[in-house]
Amino acid sequence: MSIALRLQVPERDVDLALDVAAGSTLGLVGPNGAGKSTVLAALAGTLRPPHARLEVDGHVLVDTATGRWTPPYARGVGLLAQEPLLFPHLDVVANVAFGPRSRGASRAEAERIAHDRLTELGCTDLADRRPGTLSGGQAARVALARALAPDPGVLLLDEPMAALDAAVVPQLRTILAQVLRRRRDAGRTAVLVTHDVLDALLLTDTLAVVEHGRVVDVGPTQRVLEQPRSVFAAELAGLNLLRGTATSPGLHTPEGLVVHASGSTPPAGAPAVAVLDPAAVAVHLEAPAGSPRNVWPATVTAVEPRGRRALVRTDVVSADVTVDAVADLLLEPGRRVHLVVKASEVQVHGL
Amino acid sequence: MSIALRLQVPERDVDLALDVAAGSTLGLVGPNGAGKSTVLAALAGTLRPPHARLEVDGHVLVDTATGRWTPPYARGVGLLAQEPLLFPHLDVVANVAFGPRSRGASRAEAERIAHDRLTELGCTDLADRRPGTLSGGQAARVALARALAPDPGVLLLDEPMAALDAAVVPQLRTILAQVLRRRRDAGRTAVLVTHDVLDALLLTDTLAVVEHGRVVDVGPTQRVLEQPRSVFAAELAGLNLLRGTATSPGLHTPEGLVVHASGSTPPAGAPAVAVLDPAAVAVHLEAPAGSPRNVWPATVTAVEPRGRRALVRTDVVSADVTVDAVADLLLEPGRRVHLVVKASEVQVHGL
Amino acid sequence: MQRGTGARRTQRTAGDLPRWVWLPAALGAALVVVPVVALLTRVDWSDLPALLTSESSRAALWLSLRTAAASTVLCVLLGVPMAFVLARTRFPGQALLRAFVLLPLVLPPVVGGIALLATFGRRGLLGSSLEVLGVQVAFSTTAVVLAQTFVALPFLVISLEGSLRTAGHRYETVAATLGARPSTVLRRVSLPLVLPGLVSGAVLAFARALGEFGATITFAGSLQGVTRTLPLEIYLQRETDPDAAVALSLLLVVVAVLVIVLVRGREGRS
Amino acid sequence: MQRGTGARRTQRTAGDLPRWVWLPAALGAALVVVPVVALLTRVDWSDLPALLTSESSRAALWLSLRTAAASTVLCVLLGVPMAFVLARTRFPGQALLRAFVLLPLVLPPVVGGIALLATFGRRGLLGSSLEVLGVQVAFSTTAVVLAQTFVALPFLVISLEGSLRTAGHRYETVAATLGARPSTVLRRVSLPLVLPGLVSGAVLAFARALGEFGATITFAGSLQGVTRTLPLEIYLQRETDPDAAVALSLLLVVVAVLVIVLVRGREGRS
Amino acid sequence: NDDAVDPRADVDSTLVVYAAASLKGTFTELAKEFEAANEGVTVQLSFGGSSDLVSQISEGAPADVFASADEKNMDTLVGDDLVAGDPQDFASNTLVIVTPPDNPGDVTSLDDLADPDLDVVVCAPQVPCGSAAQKLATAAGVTLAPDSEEQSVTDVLTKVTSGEADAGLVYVTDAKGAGDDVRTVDVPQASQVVNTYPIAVLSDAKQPSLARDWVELVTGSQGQKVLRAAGFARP
Ligand SMILES: Nc1ncnc2c1ncn2[C@@H]1O[C@H](COP(=O)(O)OP(=O)(O)OP(=O)(O)O)[C@@H](O)[C@H]1O
Ligand SMILES: Nc1ncnc2c1ncn2[C@@H]1O[C@H](COP(=O)(O)OP(=O)(O)OP(=O)(O)O)[C@@H](O)[C@H]1O
Ligand code: MOO
Ligand SMILES: [Mg+2]
Ligand SMILES: [Mg+2]
Repeated sequence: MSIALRLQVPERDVDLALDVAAGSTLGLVGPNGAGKSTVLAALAGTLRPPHARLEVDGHVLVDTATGRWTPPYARGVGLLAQEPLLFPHLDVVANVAFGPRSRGASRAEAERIAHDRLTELGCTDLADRRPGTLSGGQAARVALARALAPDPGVLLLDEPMAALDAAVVPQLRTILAQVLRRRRDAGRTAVLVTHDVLDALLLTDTLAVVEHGRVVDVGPTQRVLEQPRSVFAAELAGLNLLRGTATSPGLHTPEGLVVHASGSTPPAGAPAVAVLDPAAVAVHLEAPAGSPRNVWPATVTAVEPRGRRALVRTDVVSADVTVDAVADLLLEPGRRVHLVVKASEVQVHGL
Repeated sequence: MSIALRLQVPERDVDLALDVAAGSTLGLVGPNGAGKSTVLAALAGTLRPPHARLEVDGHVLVDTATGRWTPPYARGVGLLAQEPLLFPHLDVVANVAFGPRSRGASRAEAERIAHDRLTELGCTDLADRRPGTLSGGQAARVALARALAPDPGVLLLDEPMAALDAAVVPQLRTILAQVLRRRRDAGRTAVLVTHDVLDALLLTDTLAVVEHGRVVDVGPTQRVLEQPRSVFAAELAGLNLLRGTATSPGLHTPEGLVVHASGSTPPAGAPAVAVLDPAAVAVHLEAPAGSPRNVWPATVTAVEPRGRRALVRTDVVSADVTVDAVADLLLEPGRRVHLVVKASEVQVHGL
Repeated sequence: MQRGTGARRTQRTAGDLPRWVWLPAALGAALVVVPVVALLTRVDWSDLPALLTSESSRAALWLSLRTAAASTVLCVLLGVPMAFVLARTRFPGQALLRAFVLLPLVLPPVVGGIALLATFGRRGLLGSSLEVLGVQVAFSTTAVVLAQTFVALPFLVISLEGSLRTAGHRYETVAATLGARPSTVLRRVSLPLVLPGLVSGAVLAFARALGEFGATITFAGSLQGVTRTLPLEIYLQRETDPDAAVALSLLLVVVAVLVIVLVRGREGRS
Repeated sequence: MQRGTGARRTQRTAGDLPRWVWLPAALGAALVVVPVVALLTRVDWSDLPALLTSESSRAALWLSLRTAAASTVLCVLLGVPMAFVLARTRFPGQALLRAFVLLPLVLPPVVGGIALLATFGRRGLLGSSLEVLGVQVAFSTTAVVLAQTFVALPFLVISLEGSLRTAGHRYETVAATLGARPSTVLRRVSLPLVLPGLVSGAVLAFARALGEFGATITFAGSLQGVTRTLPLEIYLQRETDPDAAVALSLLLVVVAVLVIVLVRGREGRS
Repeated sequence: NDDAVDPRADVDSTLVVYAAASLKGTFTELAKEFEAANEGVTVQLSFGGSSDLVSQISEGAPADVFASADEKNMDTLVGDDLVAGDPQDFASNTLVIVTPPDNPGDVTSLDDLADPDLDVVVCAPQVPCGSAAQKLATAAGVTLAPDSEEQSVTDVLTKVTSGEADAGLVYVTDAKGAGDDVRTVDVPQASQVVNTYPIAVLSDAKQPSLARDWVELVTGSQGQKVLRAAGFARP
């Protein structure tokens, strides 16, 4: 099912358009409060926006200009909201069976589907429990099972794995990937809100970056993450991004930083971004004399261990260094350093 | 404030003891439903367990044997629960000021503290909003600010950053580290439940791994993560762990896998675990003829890109390989491979 | 999973109540309980058995139970939809409608009876049409049920509307996104969720119907076995033997307490 | 932030109501509204002004408003703690206490009046001690307030207890973990959260107090300006001039509707 | 609170009269005359069902005078020693048949009230007007077939004026009070069944002399004139 959405919610400062091709999965990423959940609510019909037009599979479901409005239950759109909201008066199986039942399945059929979903998500032992007695992560898993059970034409998932423990996330991600693949083959569509780059990479075809209620970048997931145009997407992909104005050798930031780059650059004066991998950033205590063109003084803000390496965050860009280097250079928040990057490691592209 | 807790909740299959030294931060990690939130609830007094004894700073707050019970508000223990539960009838500032007000601060003083906390967590612009109008992540941040505001002697945080977007997490983690350091200097104690290894590494001194309501490992965070004794801790640390019985060269798993290791090993026949870094695991399509002692046939279950490298999960252990290798070997779920590990890269220790 | 070893159960602790709350609560309870106890001291216990087993008492009790049950059912059938409409929709004049629904509460019951006469009576607004159809409401048990429903309906509506508002409609929204049609949502989500409120409302309505006097005597009259319910019987007894009336009231009290304890007890356990 | 451009507001959509719900809801509304309209057709409008401005009517209205307001305040002061105790604590015999609290609902009001006399009357349980102290409660305005409080208290308690149960105590628990003492939790969390339920309960109690007749006439008597409230005045008028009684009832209805619309209107807006 | 009239505010000049509800019109009128005749005196009237008033007086209601609608209730007070001196009968009442103005049941005599096809309402035998109705029926040799046995005369009257009932038995005074809303059919045997109204000063009266004055007014010519105008007969 293809989706075409045009949405304006002035009170939430949301104003955007989104298109999803039939049989694909769109990822939505963006900072807290950007408007991701608002988009899902508008698609599901749990929010009635002042200005909107929604087409699913060519059928106009919502058009505020003509007053057309399709209520949620008639849309064939399923939503897993950010809060689990399991029906407190029903046990876990009945919660999961609720969707299939509502869409006309027999009781036995619905319970069979429910048990299948619960088994898939590793919750079989919770089947007879009441939601009030579940842990946070257990409730999140059951809510996911409930959202998957009716297998709607359009499936909306709002951070389905935020409450899950590290050990099950990879496994659930694999299962979700299978589910989405199965759905894709049937021409069904999904929209997934996530704060995790792996979810984006493994589960979505297209990725839209939402900031302040606007889509600031959208495209194939790989492209959006590898050539980020927003700080947010760069951070998500683990890349550094600097915004500024293109110059002949690279880019000028508003803070006065001069970034030297190689390769093609946009015309001078155009707004542009410079992208560089933290692994390409070296940390020195003194400014080195050698060839690298980019030497930026910086202050360490945080050091994050990553196995045998560590990510050193500074007020300019982050550097990926060995843990030995962290110890040798006594890197810790507040320490003044010089960041050194070869121009060949910096790519500048226009916006 | 030191904490000594002995807790039994048979209906939740929880039976454990925990000690936290004054001025330290204890991390609690473990699978969903392990009992982490239950421990926090027992500490905060929002749960009245059938069998428990709790001492804080040498004072017995709870002892079911003598019937002693201290109500939550008299404990000097603050809790950030898994759900934000902001008071819906108060605006954001009033929510955050609630704790200081309740502990006797003047209205002006409480509001000052509230504004400070909100500024720290980047929520100043939300000050006058009602909780009902916040996004999921905004609510989570405000709830964190509210939990920090009264600065209680013992602070309990249940997954404070699960709903936050990737871009703010590092920044908030830095702030939380500062807060915890400040508290540590004042002899105040904290317990933090998390599903994130970086939180554990950067915010906690001691780490306890909880599984099925039991503490399966506890010790200095670094030790627990680097020499994991549980699959969960290994997974969290990004390491592979195999359980089995010690043999003279290494370890036998119940599935019949023979693991060769170097260095000291526990006495043969003792239960033991083998730990190995995914980076030390090579992936081959054919069993190689060379020196490595460990060659295990395996099936790929998932491939997770990690920048320029990828984690290849299999039914045996995970391997960290380059993205080029993934492409060359056509690694994808279902593919049969051989995993090769040098004995010198495997450490075996007893349980 | 290991089961609890001792008798003690794990409890979630609520914010404890401040101690001083018990003082006004006890005063309030006393205000209600002491008069009932004082009433007990006035009962002539020796007459009681004869009085309670007299034919007129038994007829009145049986009629009261039947009519109060019937009007509770009517209240549920009409009141539940009303509460949903008031709590879940918005339309112009809704505030006025809500005020109107509360009117039977404030109208002296006798005036309520006059209003019912003006509606269903022979010369009433609808009564004349009903008479053409051969239906006569006045002086019939139907009239008793109508009178009781009229005075009891607001109790159910108000109490349920409050529950619906407090419960909010988040679960209803979730159900809709799972594809449930409005009727399904009502039956499988909304109603089960507000069941406690519905039960309270029904108990209130039943209690009010059981105690109804003024509207019944005005609209339905008072004929043994047909329209003379227990409260009417009590009033009549009072004219000749006030002590007997008090004793008879006790019967009403016992019936009410039984019904309430049974209903609430079952609810508490689930 | 950009403000809404059009008149349309963003709404969260509730699960829509099934259409058929409107039918029984309309029937229920009709059952309440039609009799009131029918009553209007019986009013002799020409007599109305004289009747409503007569000294006895004005005295009765003023007394009714004062006493109903006073007993609403009493109901809130006593009933709120009772609702909290019933909803938030457990103790043996609680179910029985709840049933007792409901009793005034089911007791015919006159019997309630007798019970109050048996308590506060000269020969009553407390009345004799009070008389020694020189306090005479019965047959005074205080008695009116007591009678109204007695019959209205259950409304507030039941309605608030329902709200408290539906609201749950999760926020109270949160407040306790933030260091709030029970009194603080009550004042700053529990009460504000159930305010809608409290307001409904108070409106119900006020309405019931305003319409109270049986217990008042029995316990307080019917003395103009002292104990003769509007329903008693209506009852008396009915003896001599039934049409005037109906007209006077309209006054009561108007007052009640005004109060309800004002209170509920303000609440709806917040 | 100050503008409310408190009966005890000026004890010297307030007379509290407890009277049966059916005396409301006449006693209100007499109270005005009494106040006019006695400078500075206020008459507080409390009306209710006679049995209600009796139980209130037993419980210490601050009444000076009690006027009952029947002898039975007055006897109760006398039995409880709450009456000073002897009660005096001051009025009586008899029954009449009332029908709606158009008399749809064509009721012309007490015999018609035995017709089961007519909707007939009377007072219940337990209340004074009911026992009177029963005596009347016996005296006339008629077996009544009522559709409802009402609690009070007012309830009977309401059923008739609203057209609900084809006929009812009420007191003459009530029929007179209802005016054009009812048509009256006299019953010849009515004079054999008379309901008597006694009045008495109470032993706890705070104003015994004013109370005696009131009794005098009611039993005197002025009072009798007013009562007669309302339809009451001599005792
Ligand atoms: N009910 C509401 N009324 C008014 N404003 C709202 C409401 N809900 C959300 N907002 C605001 O609208 C904006 C978008 O919110 P939304 O919930 O869509 O964010 P989000 O992208 O889902 O964030 P998160 O990652 O924190 O869940 C935020 O600024 C939020 O404060
Ligand atoms: N109210 C309850 N009644 C009965 N059992 C419960 C209740 N709450 C939780 N449990 C059970 O107790 C166990 C421990 O739950 P707890 O909430 O402590 O887990 P957790 O470690 O916090 O998990 P998560 O990471 O999912 O939040 C789980 O099996 C859960 O199902
Ligand atoms: O208030 Mo009533 O008229 O005694 O039921
Ligand atoms: Mg969101
Ligand atoms: Mg938890």
